[in-house]
Amino acid sequence: DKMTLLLDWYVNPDHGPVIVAQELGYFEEAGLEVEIIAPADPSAPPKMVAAGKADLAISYQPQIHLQVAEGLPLKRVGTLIASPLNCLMVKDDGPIKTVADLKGRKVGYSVAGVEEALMVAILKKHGLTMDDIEMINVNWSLSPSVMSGQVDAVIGAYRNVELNQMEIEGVKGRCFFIEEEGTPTYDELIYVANPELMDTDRIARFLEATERATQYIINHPEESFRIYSGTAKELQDELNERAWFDTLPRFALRPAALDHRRYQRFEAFLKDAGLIDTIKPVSDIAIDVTAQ
Amino acid sequence: MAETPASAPGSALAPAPALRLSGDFRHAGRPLFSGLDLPVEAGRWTCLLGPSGVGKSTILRLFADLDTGGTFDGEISASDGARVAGRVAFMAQTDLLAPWLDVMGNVTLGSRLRGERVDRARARDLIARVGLADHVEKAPARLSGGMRQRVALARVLMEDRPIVLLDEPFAALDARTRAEMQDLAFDTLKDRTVLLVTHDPAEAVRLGHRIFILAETGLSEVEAPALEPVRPVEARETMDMQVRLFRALRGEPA
Amino acid sequence: MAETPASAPGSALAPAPALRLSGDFRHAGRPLFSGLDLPVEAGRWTCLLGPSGVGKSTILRLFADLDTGGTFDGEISASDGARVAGRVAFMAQTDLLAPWLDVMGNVTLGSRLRGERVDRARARDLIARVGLADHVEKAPARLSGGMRQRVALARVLMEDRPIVLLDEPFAALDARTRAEMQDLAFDTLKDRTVLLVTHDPAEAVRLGHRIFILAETGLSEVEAPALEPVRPVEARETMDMQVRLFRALRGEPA
Amino acid sequence: MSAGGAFPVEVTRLQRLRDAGLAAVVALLLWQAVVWVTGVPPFILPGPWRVAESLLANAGLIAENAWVTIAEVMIGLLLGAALGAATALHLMMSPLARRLVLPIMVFSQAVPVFALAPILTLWFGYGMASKIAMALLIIYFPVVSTFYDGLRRTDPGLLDLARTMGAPPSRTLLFLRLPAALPAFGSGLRLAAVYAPIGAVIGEWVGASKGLGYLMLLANGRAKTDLMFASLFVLALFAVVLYAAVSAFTRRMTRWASETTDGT
Amino acid sequence: MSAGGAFPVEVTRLQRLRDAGLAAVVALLLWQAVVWVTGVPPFILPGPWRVAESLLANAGLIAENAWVTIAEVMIGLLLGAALGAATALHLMMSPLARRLVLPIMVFSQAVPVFALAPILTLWFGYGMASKIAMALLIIYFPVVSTFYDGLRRTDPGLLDLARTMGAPPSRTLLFLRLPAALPAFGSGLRLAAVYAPIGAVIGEWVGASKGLGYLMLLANGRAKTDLMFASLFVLALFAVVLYAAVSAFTRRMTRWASETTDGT
Ligand SMILES: Nc1ncnc2c1ncn2[C@@H]1O[C@H](COP(=O)(O)OP(=O)(O)OP(=O)(O)O)[C@@H](O)[C@H]1O
Ligand SMILES: Nc1ncnc2c1ncn2[C@@H]1O[C@H](COP(=O)(O)OP(=O)(O)OP(=O)(O)O)[C@@H](O)[C@H]1O
Ligand SMILES: [Mg+2]
Ligand SMILES: [Mg+2]
Repeated sequence: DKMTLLLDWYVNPDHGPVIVAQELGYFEEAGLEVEIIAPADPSAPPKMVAAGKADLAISYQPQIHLQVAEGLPLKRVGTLIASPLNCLMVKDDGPIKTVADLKGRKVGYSVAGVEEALMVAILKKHGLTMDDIEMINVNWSLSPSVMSGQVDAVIGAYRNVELNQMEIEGVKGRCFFIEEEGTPTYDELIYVANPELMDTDRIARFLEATERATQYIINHPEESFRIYSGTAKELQDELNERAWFDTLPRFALRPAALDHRRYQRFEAFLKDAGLIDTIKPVSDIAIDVTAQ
Repeated sequence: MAETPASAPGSALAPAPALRLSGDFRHAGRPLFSGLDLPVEAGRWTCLLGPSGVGKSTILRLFADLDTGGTFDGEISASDGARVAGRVAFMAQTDLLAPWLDVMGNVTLGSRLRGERVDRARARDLIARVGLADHVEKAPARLSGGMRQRVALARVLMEDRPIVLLDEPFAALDARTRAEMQDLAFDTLKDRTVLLVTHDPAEAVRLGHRIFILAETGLSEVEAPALEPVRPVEARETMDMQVRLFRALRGEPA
Repeated sequence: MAETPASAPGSALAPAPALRLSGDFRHAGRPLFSGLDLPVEAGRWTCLLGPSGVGKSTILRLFADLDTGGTFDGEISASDGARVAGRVAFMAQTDLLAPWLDVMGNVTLGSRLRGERVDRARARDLIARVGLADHVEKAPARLSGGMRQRVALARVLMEDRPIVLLDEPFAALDARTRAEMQDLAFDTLKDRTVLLVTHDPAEAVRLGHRIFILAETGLSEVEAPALEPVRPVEARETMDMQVRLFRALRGEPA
Repeated sequence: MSAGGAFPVEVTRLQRLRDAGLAAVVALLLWQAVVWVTGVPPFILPGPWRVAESLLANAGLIAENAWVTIAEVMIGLLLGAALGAATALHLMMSPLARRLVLPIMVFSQAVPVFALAPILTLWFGYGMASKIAMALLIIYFPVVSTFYDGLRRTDPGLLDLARTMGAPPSRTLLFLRLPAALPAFGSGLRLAAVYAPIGAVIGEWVGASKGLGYLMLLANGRAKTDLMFASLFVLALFAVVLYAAVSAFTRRMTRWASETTDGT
Repeated sequence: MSAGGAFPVEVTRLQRLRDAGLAAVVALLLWQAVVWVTGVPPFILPGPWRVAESLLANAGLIAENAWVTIAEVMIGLLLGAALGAATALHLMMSPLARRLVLPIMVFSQAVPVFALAPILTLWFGYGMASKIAMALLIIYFPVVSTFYDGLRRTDPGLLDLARTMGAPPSRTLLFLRLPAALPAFGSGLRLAAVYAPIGAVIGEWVGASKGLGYLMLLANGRAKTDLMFASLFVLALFAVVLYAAVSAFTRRMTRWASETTDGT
């Protein structure tokens, strides 16, 4: 059976299980022929899936809440990375030692979705409000804007990628892990599908294949990196290698499993932040395809 | 070079009508002429002289139904009742050659603009007769002023129209070439209704069946000699006429 | 209107030199003229006539050091040894008015191009003398052909240069206006070295201290009458001269 | 070209307004038709009706952000036009500039402004300056290119005249080439009017906390496609108005250059 | 304008090549100077030397991706020029089109292509078609706008002539307005040559797995600023070559329209 998967972005270590499943033939063994497409704009893939242009897309848990609230025919059907990767990143040798030091400083962010809400929660824990800082959308240049000192911190950087990137560039960075600083925890990367068009059986087989791949990766980290980086010459570099090993512990071991509490909690969090108007039942947002 | 006649068979052409323009003309409220009544005889040459800026070109443009930048209040009619515009060939005071076309291209522009078959043989013959046989493929920028004017002349002669409006068509030519071109035009435009604006009294005397002078004070006719045009310059009557015309142009009584 | 004289005080001007052009000229290898030797007398009017396309405008452009599209092999010299180009005023065969400037703007273009003070009073006087006092603020597009030529004439007369090159400056004017403009130019350009290209033998006879005919076969001079220009048209000598000139232009022996 | 005067102009203006209104209606119908015919889902392209609702609901928010963008665009347009014109004039003046600057300019133009975003923000910060710089950058080349083309196409006869008149190149440029090239400059300005808003929005995408571009990103991030298209609509509307204004201005500037159309 | 002939042309061509080389050297020096003077860190703007190293090290990778982009650009440029020219001609022909299409076109142009990206990919998919569409879209308006401006500026005298000759508007358009507007069309085409590569790259940013735009984003995401600038360099180089080719072509097309420069 043919399936189309839209990544959230260009191939990077976050996509390890998908790439490895493809390379090791796990999809084939599950009777699937998966076409993988990489876009540059992370907001496009869910829309394309909602529009029926692809079967699955990789997206983010915070986004699915907003998208469902706006009426997009989408549901989370699986999990790729089961913890936040997002972090509040500062220069290691900079003046920001704790979040409280941000008072009166600039914070950059990239996707203008939920970052502000996350910041509100983080600041609140440290006795600050949004009025104490200046938020700037720096879109395409998260780490450069910190490295060059144009902003004092950025939210939306990935702890597994941007930290390594900064170190390779010679400017060491440091992360405040947001789930430790006051935000609810959530799944960073999820698979979404259009509930009206999806074939749960195929998706279940797809998730099973990625589950096998994840196990392989955990068991054979070095070998799996060779498989992953062997797919394209541009993946064979220091950043990919370092990010790969930082990403390993983050992969969801049970991609199909659904934690209702996480989705309830985050839905409530967004409602409190004023980003959504009504609280929807989890079943409107996420499903366990194996349960059907 | 094919030796086809420069003038197409006259039978193919509808008989040329007489024309008349009567009325007032004003530029932004300021009258240029008023109560004008200019007759143009069928199948003959009518010459129009007059001081610079008096409105001669404006009259030609009115006949051709072109924009004049002013308002005309009056009537333009043909003796056969049909519209005048649409069957005129017009040669303006400037040569108006298309800079991207060579001599041949400019001379045959009319046929191409109408989507007709291009009669290259006839064009080549006309180009030869205006003395530009060696320049058929030259662009206008590489021609002298008089040569450009002759291209424009060949172009208007290519047009097979019953009514022909010529605005100082020989002004840029030396005396000898001018006489040759006058002969050529008179020959080619046989039986056409021709209205010729000119500054050269000798030209009017040589070519005009009828000769009018437009002045600020109005239109007046100077009687042409009994001789048929093209008139020899040396003839007594022509000489006499020229003196009379000069006087009239100076505003002295004829 | 201020009543300043149209010609600036002659004392301010360096004495006009005599000029000479001698040599060969070719277009892409094809000779236009060769072995030419044209003298232009100091402070007087030299007229150049000849058939269309023979190279008259080319000669003017050579004197003015303008691009001719061909190669000149010879010498252009002034009697005082200084360069000719740089002290000529040039009126081309087409009027070359800037469409975005009105009459006043076009006439005073030279001063502005040189960054000199604009003598508006003198310009206004010249404009009045070419008969365009009522049109000072009109754009060229709203002028008749002859009016445009008179603007170009006023413009060249505004230039205070010892050498003046005129390429058929009166061709678009009626007989009467033409005579007036000839008088004006002759008056204004007193003591200047003037080279006038013309197609009108009467004009040459009226204005030329010396008269040359350029033909495909070479340059020849037609002796001018003893009378000083501007010569009356009716004088015996003028009439005689005109006949001789006509003959010469037709290629008959003078 | 008719006789002119006060009355006909009035009619023309009215007519133009009517045409603009008609065009707007046709555009909306077309938009609605595309939505219906292609069945594109509203979260990818909402219909005009939904966008209008969102426009009304968020009028205050949009207006507030629109002002910022409009200010950026106007300043960028003025600076870009001035700088572009100056460059074109300089290219005409100096053979060296012509031989060196022109290829470098093409080279630099061919770099997508996005790629330069981090550099621009590094130099200009995240304030208004970087957006103005972006708007300026995006219109600079069209202005230079069209104006320079116009400057080179002056009637050679007029240039000959200037030569005989003893004009230095700088004054020939100022008094002949420049006015003769104004219609071409007008072409460039009209292009600039259309592109300057895009430049400002891209500038905002690179980093901003205000403006229509920022609002678009925000709406996109919050999956509010209606709001995004409402912002887009306001942006495009502003561009149309700017284009009309620049057109009127350039037409006034070059009234002597006849413009004609057929089949009226 | 000199006498012309085979020899002088040869010299000019040689001279042009030399100038281009000189310009390249100056550009590189300028670049290095900016890096030194502003002290911009290499992760924001690497110097030419580092970029050259990366260019050599990744020559195969870059070449492979460059071909894809070049193909997209060429097709987009051809289609865009053809479509733009056809539109401009149509605008001249039909008063209705003039009154309705022109404002709509301005309106649609003022929408940043990015915003339309999801729509384009929905309709054209993630293949080459959407990139070509993007390149086409970005050059369409400059071509239409400049060409249309040129078409409207035909010598009114020639139009009068055509009228008396009994030419229908369509033939006047074809035989007078069109050739007279070729220099303006050339201006538009040269702009298009500079912008088509940007269009293709933007198309690739929206979604692609090949091409210089893809490579750039990839390099950017991987903190390989050197590789990103190497890709950018190749893209800009291609644009310069394309511009030179289009310039030569348009100059040949409009040889009759005199171009002059001062101070040579
Ligand atoms: N740019 C050019 N390239 C090639 N040939 C040219 C160029 N300009 C003029 N010619 C040729 O040079 C010759 C002389 O031209 P010129 O303008 O000097 O003639 P002229 O004597 O002034 O004629 P007229 O009385 O018609 O104005 C003509 O045969 C013309 O074809
Ligand atoms: N578009 C226009 N707008 C306003 N006035 C104009 C326009 N065109 C011509 N005129 C005026 O109309 C008058 C007559 O012009 P016209 O061209 O008919 O003169 P003409 O008799 O042909 O003169 P010439 O012998 O000098 O060619 C002139 O005074 C001129 O200023
Ligand atoms: Mg006239
Ligand atoms: Mg001449």
